Amino acid sequence: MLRRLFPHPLLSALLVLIWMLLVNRFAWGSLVFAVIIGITVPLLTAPYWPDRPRVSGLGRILSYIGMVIWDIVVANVQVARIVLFLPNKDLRPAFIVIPLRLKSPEAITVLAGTITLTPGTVSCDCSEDGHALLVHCLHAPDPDAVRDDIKARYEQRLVEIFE
Amino acid sequence: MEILVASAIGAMTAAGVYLILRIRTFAVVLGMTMLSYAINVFLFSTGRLVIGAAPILDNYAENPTYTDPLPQALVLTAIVISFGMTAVVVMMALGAFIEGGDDRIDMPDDDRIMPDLRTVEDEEARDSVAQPAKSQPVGNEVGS
Amino acid sequence: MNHWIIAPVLLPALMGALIILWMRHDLFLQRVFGLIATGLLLFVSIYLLWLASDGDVRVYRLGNWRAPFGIVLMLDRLAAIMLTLTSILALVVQLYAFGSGWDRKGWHFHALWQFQLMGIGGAFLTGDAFNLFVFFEVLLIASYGLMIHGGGPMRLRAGVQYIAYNLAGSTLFLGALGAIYAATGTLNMADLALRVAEMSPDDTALLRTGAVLLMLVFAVKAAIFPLHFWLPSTYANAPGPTAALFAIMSKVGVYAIIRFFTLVFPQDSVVETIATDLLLPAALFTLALGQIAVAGTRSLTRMAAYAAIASIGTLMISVARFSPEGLSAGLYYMIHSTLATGALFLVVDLIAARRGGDVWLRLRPAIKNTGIVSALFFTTAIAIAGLPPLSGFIGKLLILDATAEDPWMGWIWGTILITSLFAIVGFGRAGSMLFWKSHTLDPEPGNDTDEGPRPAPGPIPTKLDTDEQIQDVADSASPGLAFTSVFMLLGCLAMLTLAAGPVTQYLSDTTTQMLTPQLYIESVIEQQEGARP
Amino acid sequence: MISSALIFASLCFGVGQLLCLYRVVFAPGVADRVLALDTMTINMIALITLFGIFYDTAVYFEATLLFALVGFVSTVAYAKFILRGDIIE
Amino acid sequence: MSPALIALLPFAGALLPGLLIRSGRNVAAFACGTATALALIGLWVHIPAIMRGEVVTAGFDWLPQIGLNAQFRIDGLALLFGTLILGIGLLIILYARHYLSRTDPIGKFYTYLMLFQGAMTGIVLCDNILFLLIFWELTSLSSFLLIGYWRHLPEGRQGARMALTVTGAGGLAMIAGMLILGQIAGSYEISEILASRDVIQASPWYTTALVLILIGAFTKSAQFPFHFWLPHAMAAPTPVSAYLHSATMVKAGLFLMARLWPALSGTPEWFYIVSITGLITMLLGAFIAVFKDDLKGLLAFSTVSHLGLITMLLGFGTEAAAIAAVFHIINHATFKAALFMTAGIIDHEAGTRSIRLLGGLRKLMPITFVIGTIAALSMAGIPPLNGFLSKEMMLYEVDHLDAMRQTFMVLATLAALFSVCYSLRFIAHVFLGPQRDEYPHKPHDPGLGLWVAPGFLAVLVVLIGLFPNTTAGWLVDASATAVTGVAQESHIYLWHGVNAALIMSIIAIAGGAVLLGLHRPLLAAWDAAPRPEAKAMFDATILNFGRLCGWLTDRITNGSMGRALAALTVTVVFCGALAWSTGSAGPITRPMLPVEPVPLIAWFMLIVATGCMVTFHRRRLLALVLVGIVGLIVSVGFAYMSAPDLALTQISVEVVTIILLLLALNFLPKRTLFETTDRRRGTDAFIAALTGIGFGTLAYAMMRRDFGADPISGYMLENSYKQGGGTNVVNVILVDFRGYDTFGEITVLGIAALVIFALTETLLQGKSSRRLRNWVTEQRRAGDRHPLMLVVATRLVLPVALVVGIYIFLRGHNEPGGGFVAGLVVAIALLMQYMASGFAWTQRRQRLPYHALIGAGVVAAAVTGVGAWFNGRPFLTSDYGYFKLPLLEEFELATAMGFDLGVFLCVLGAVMLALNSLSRIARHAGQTVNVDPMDSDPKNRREAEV
Amino acid sequence: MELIAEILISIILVVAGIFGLVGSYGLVKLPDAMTRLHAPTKAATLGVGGVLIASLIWFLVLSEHHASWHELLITILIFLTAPITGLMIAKSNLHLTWLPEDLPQPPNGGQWATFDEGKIPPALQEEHDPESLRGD
Repeated sequence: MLRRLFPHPLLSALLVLIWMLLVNRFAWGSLVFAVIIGITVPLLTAPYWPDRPRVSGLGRILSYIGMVIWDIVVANVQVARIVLFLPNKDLRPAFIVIPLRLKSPEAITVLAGTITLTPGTVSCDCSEDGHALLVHCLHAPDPDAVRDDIKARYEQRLVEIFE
Repeated sequence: MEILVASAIGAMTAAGVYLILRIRTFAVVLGMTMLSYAINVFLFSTGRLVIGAAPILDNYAENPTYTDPLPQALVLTAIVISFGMTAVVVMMALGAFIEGGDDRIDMPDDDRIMPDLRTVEDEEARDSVAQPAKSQPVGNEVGS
Repeated sequence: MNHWIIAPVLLPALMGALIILWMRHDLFLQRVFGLIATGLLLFVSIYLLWLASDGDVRVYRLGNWRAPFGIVLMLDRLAAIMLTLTSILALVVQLYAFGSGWDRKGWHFHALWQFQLMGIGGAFLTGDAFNLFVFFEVLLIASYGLMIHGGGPMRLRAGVQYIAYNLAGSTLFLGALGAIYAATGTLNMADLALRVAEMSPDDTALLRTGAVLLMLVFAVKAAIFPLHFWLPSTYANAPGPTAALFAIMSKVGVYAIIRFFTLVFPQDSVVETIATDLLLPAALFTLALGQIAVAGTRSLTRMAAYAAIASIGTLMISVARFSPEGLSAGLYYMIHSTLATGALFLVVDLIAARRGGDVWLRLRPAIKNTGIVSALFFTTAIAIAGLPPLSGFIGKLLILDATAEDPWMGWIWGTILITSLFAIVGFGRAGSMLFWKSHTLDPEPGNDTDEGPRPAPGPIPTKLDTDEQIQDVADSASPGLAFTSVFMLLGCLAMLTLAAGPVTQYLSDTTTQMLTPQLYIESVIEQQEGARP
Repeated sequence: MISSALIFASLCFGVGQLLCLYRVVFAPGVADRVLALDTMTINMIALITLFGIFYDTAVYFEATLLFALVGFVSTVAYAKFILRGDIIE
Repeated sequence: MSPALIALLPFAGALLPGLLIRSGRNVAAFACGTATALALIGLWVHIPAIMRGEVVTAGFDWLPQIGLNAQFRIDGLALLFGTLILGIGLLIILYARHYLSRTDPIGKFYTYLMLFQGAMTGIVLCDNILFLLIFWELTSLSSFLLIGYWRHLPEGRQGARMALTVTGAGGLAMIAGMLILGQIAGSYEISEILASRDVIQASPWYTTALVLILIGAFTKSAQFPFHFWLPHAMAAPTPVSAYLHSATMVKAGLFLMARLWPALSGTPEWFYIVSITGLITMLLGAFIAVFKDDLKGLLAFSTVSHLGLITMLLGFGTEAAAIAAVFHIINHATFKAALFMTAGIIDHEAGTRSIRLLGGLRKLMPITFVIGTIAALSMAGIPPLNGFLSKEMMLYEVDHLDAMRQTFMVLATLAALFSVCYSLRFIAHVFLGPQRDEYPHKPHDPGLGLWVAPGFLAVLVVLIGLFPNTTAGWLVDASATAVTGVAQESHIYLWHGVNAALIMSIIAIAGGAVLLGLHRPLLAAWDAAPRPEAKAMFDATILNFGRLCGWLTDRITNGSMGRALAALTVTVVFCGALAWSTGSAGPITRPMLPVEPVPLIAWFMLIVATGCMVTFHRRRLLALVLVGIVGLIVSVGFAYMSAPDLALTQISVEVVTIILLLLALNFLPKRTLFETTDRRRGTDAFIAALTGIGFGTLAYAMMRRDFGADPISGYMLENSYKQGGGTNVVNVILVDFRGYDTFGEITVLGIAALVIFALTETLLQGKSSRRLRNWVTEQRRAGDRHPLMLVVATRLVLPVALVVGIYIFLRGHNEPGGGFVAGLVVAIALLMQYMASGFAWTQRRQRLPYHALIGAGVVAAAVTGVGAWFNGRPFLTSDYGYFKLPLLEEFELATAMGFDLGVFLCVLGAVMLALNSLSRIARHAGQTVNVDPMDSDPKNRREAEV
Repeated sequence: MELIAEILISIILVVAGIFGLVGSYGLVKLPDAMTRLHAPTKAATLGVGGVLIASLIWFLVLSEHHASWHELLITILIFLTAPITGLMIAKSNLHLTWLPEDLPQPPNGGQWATFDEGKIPPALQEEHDPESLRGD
């Protein structure tokens, strides 16, 4: 019953948050309405999200988000330096392949998204069976290091969160 | 600022007019889109240009000024209508292309000039000759 | 406030919406309810005609807002006449659509039909310039759908042209409205009239430009030379009933010209006689062009289309001076030409359907029902060419009489009379080819049904839910109903002829009303009891 | 101080827009153009937000929200068109 | 009987054959005959009154505004013509019953004939020239039908069209003439026109009116140079020829000249135009008749000649000449109708009308011979028959002319000579001479039904000849009185004594006989001589006219859209410039806003993007991207210039448009070829530049000036919150002040979707469906259709966007947004889902009935509006209030929200239905349908299908 | 407090502006399509993010209006969508200009999804059923 009412509890929470942000001012009435929306909208869209990813550990999620934000800021500076000061001829772009331990599409997407958001790397494609990611690096003198870094820094954490 | 808006209107109009004078439907559709941009901006500018005075009544500000809201409402209506029209013309252009085999916009001569046939039999004969040509894939334009 | 005034808009709108909401799969229900709606529309229009006959201008304030601020509807004699004309034509042509089976050849015919009526009704009733634009668009977009009903390469191509041209026209409409709003700061027609009259003579350029652009927009809808290019292919390729209904559509343009240049921009305003100066020569060209083409074209449907152009030309010649006699003659001719053009398109469709869709004036075996069809063709041709005894002749007499004092009288009379001969030649040739010469060939079996090959006979499905069935039902036309509807139109023409006296009297009263803008200003702006402050 | 920063930032984004335009007009492939268009949309969001701060008004919030949403959808549509031709299949 | 009824009877009779033809041919004929006879009796009832010099009038006002009244009058002239029309009509009905074969549809014939009869009766009885015009044109139309009655004969068709064209043209000229005449006289009533002779003849418009009216009369009466149609009209069945082309229709022109004689005649213009035309016609007709081998051709040209004679007499303008004219009308009708019927009998029985094949019928067809001979002798003017009498009178009048006497005498005698010659030839070469062996049929006298009518006429010929004053004198007097307007009493005698007229007559008879003797060599000379063939010339003229018209039309309207739009653009620019330049632009009243750098950049981008768009429009995808840029800048521009609502709408519409165009572009060619010439591009660029400059200037001029009067929007700003209950004024305008506009607007959108759907349905059937199925994409396609990450992201974006949509919808009344934008946002979100997981998969999971959404939207908006009725308010009157529910905060409920809901539903339904339809086309052309939301699921777990 | 906010906002704005510019500059400067992809999807993202944060602080602290968290929402949205646009454009690039041979292969065999041309598994195929998808 509860499962049917809340097909995606996290999504519901997110929507409540979004509604409160949209309304832009706290009132109990708004919260009630937000909860109504948080229940109905996921119900309406549930057919499009048939399976329910298993997610555990709110703390881990938050720490992951914080880490990614920090990485973004740091890497932005790096990329800015590359763009501004590195001559094109010294640029060493490379494709790297990241074999995946992750199975759930949601997890893979989060990983790919993280890779893209952190500067210097863009996830370009997924293998047809979904067991590997193709990532392009803007400047990667040592591609293997980048791969290991991603696997250790992000995939590991995601595995913990999602499985 | 006015000169910028006016010249932009002029430029979009000119581009639109040039494009609607082309002979392929796609260019004409693009031209129509440009023209409707131009006209929307024009209609909008009939309220004269005011910056930073959106017509949302503001309870906080003292002595607020607002721009003329009416042209905005008119433009909104116009945008919606021209969207509907564009949708139909795009669809119809596509339909004409699929049915007719090319996306010219001019009417073919057959529309005005009587085919040189006397009887029904001739016409049927013509149809059967033309049959193979008609079953060609649509992607290949006729006559281009 | 009399709520019936808005019925001509609401009734078809609701019925159109209900048809797509509940009856979109059931053709029978669509027909029944479509017919009921159009019939009711006719009743309402006649009631409004009666209501308007006392000479008052009735105003309907939408949203109960004060006049220049909200949108108003204005019911005067002119609007009532146009509404009645529309509903008569629509009802009859709708019957034809049933009878000829056209409404089964594609989807949503009836819904579009109702929306089309909604657009036309709205355009006739509105007292607001921008609202006129909106309803122009409603009627145009519905007409696009009706125009391409049934499909086919040529029709679609013509449809693309039609839309493209009218899109350009709509763009222009917005431009004109923008210029007018920028000059006057209002959109309500009566208020516009008031403000135009008070306009400073030092700052007229913008307003004049707006007025002329507006006239051009309406000239596009009315297909006046050199803005007529869209019409021939469109009307010639449109399905018969659609083309017949379009007879009123081009009149919407004429109506709008009359409305604006009598109420808002009369000849003594700052806009002066610029409309006349441009319109009259254009109208003469239009007439000449139409009739020359009637004599020259070899396609039956194009002939009808050009006849429609010619009738617009005649009409505009009469209207262009905005004189009382000219306007009232023009209105008479407008009623006549609407019905006659409608009938002509229906007859042409009857003939084309019986010739296997062949519209060319070339030798074909004799058609089915040749006697009755030829009689209908002959009568319609008489009507459209303006020969006695039908109303076209009276209309022309009225126009000639009205322009007798005109400085351009020689040109006007010469063009009207000489080009009438062109029409006689053209229609004579067509009739002779279609009905006389055709008898030199043996009738051919299997050529007597509707367009396209005849499918196997079977029960007539009224449900339209799979792709295949639309094809099947296209066969089961009932020609009796089709003939009846053409007869009804011709009957209307006959009645118009017989009742020429009273009709002309009503029309000249109408003209008097139209040429008294104070009446409108007073009704719309000054008498505002009950409206929001 | 803030207003100088605002002007600086808007100039930055404005110049950025010009660079994007350059990329749209002179690009080797259509994917580059789509990328530039997407960047333009993002920059526009920044510009509108800056404008909102400048005039101290919140009325542009919905517009920026929609720009973000719509920019995404249109970019995906272009990309799908390039990839498959048919964007809804 | 009322004159109106008399005119109406034949029309009523026209209905009968159609109703009665199933009962048999005799019944139909009898019915028509009865109607005619009744009308004739009704006419004759008035004889005593007319003889007393009264004029019987009746009628009613039809169109008093311009003086078109259904007035009838019976005077002597009307009586004469009415008698001719109805009397001979009666005979013709009888004759035709026996003449037409079983295969001819006789009902149709009688209908036409009665129509014609009614029209003719109308002409002669009516008392209003406008009313007369109606009947006048009706005779042209009904004669068109009669001449073309045998539709299998090409001559019939061509003759009918020729007759219609010529008489129709004349009729049109006459309309103008009559209107001018009426304008001069101040009335269209004949009686008043006849009374205002002096005014008319003094008017500067007199000559114009005269010429125009005469053109009408001459064409109808086959006067030179319009005479050529009459012989070709002889392709009609003989009863028609006998009726129309001898007795009635061709006399309509004469009637008209006689009718208007008091008002128009007596001037030099009248004399020269009418009498000389008559003279030429008389001479020419007679001359050609001599050489005609076709019996009916001979008679036709003789008719032309006699009509010329009468015209000439009327042209003389003297009262005596008028009497002679009237008398000859009677005589000609009797003998010519008899002759036509005779010719018809010969044709019917012998199977040919060619004189060369005939001869020697005297023995075989004695009755016919007698009738024919009497009539022909009368035509030749041999005493004591009636033809002689009127011809003598004519020659006498010629002798007494004031001007051009000699010319007229010589030529009239010559014409009489030819007339004698062809009349004698009719007798000699048909009936006399040796009997032949090879007639096409076996000639013998016909039954009573055929010969009784001509026989009756032949008796009349003799009787009038012998006792002119008793038999016809009274009628001549009465009608001459009517024509001249002065009481006339004529005395017609066979013997006037020896005078110039008699001598001329003798010369003519003798000369005619001699000429007949010389006929064979003359005929050879005629055949050898080159001569203009009127029919060929006419046909060539008409053909070339048609071609010219066709060519001209084709030149002007050649189906080119470019031309059409160029014409539109140029007209707009020209007229706009004209209007602007003839007005005066006031001084600039608004200061220019400062140009900030960022807007300048945006402007620059817009200009560049627009320019590139024109340059690169052939690369269609690129052009789309550029359109996207223009749209982006336009919407940001709106935002910058205080229009957040516009920015919202513009950008969301923009993306839907782009998606739409992309869907279409999938099928269209991806590039446009160079197809136009440099010159065309140059011209187009010039037009475009002109338009752009013009429009831009207009915009600039407009923006630098203030409103001429306070704009009405001030009221809206003031009352938006107070009375509309919303702080977003634009939204309040949309849903309240101008909610009716919005109602129309959402209908437009809904209709657009319906049209698109209907078109799709059509395209998915028949030929185009097959084409689609065979469609091969030009494009190289990537492998994955539904990338995993896109699908997952969409799962999150969709609910978020829905929430945003709800927010925008609810806040619209007070903040930017509203039902429209909300609808678009939700539609875009759904579209995203379609793009991510594909059409089929998505469609299966959410079967939103888009049609119903549209319908429901329109209904919801309308019902919200109608709700105000129950409050006693007009449509769309809004109401609002603040409500407090437990737990929820206070919220506002405005009826405008119901309206906005309608907008929302309609927009959502419309956009989805439109895009859906478009993508169905693609699906139709495609191969597969996906079952899974994404191409490959890394968990390799495939859910069971619904 | 207000001064601190003002300084903070100014700094953030300047930084964001620089990043925004660098992102767009990268779009022009970088040599090929794949590398160009990096610049805007990141720098512009942070640029806009910065502006949004600045705006957030402005409305929270300095504005005459009440506090507004709207910008946070937009930031979320942009961060949610940016990777997907990047991915889709990258795929387009691969599709248009790269051959599978030039790329490293996936470890478990098979092919990258973009190049998996025409290999739609038979199990996914299905017959047309036109009437079920009409959309009415």
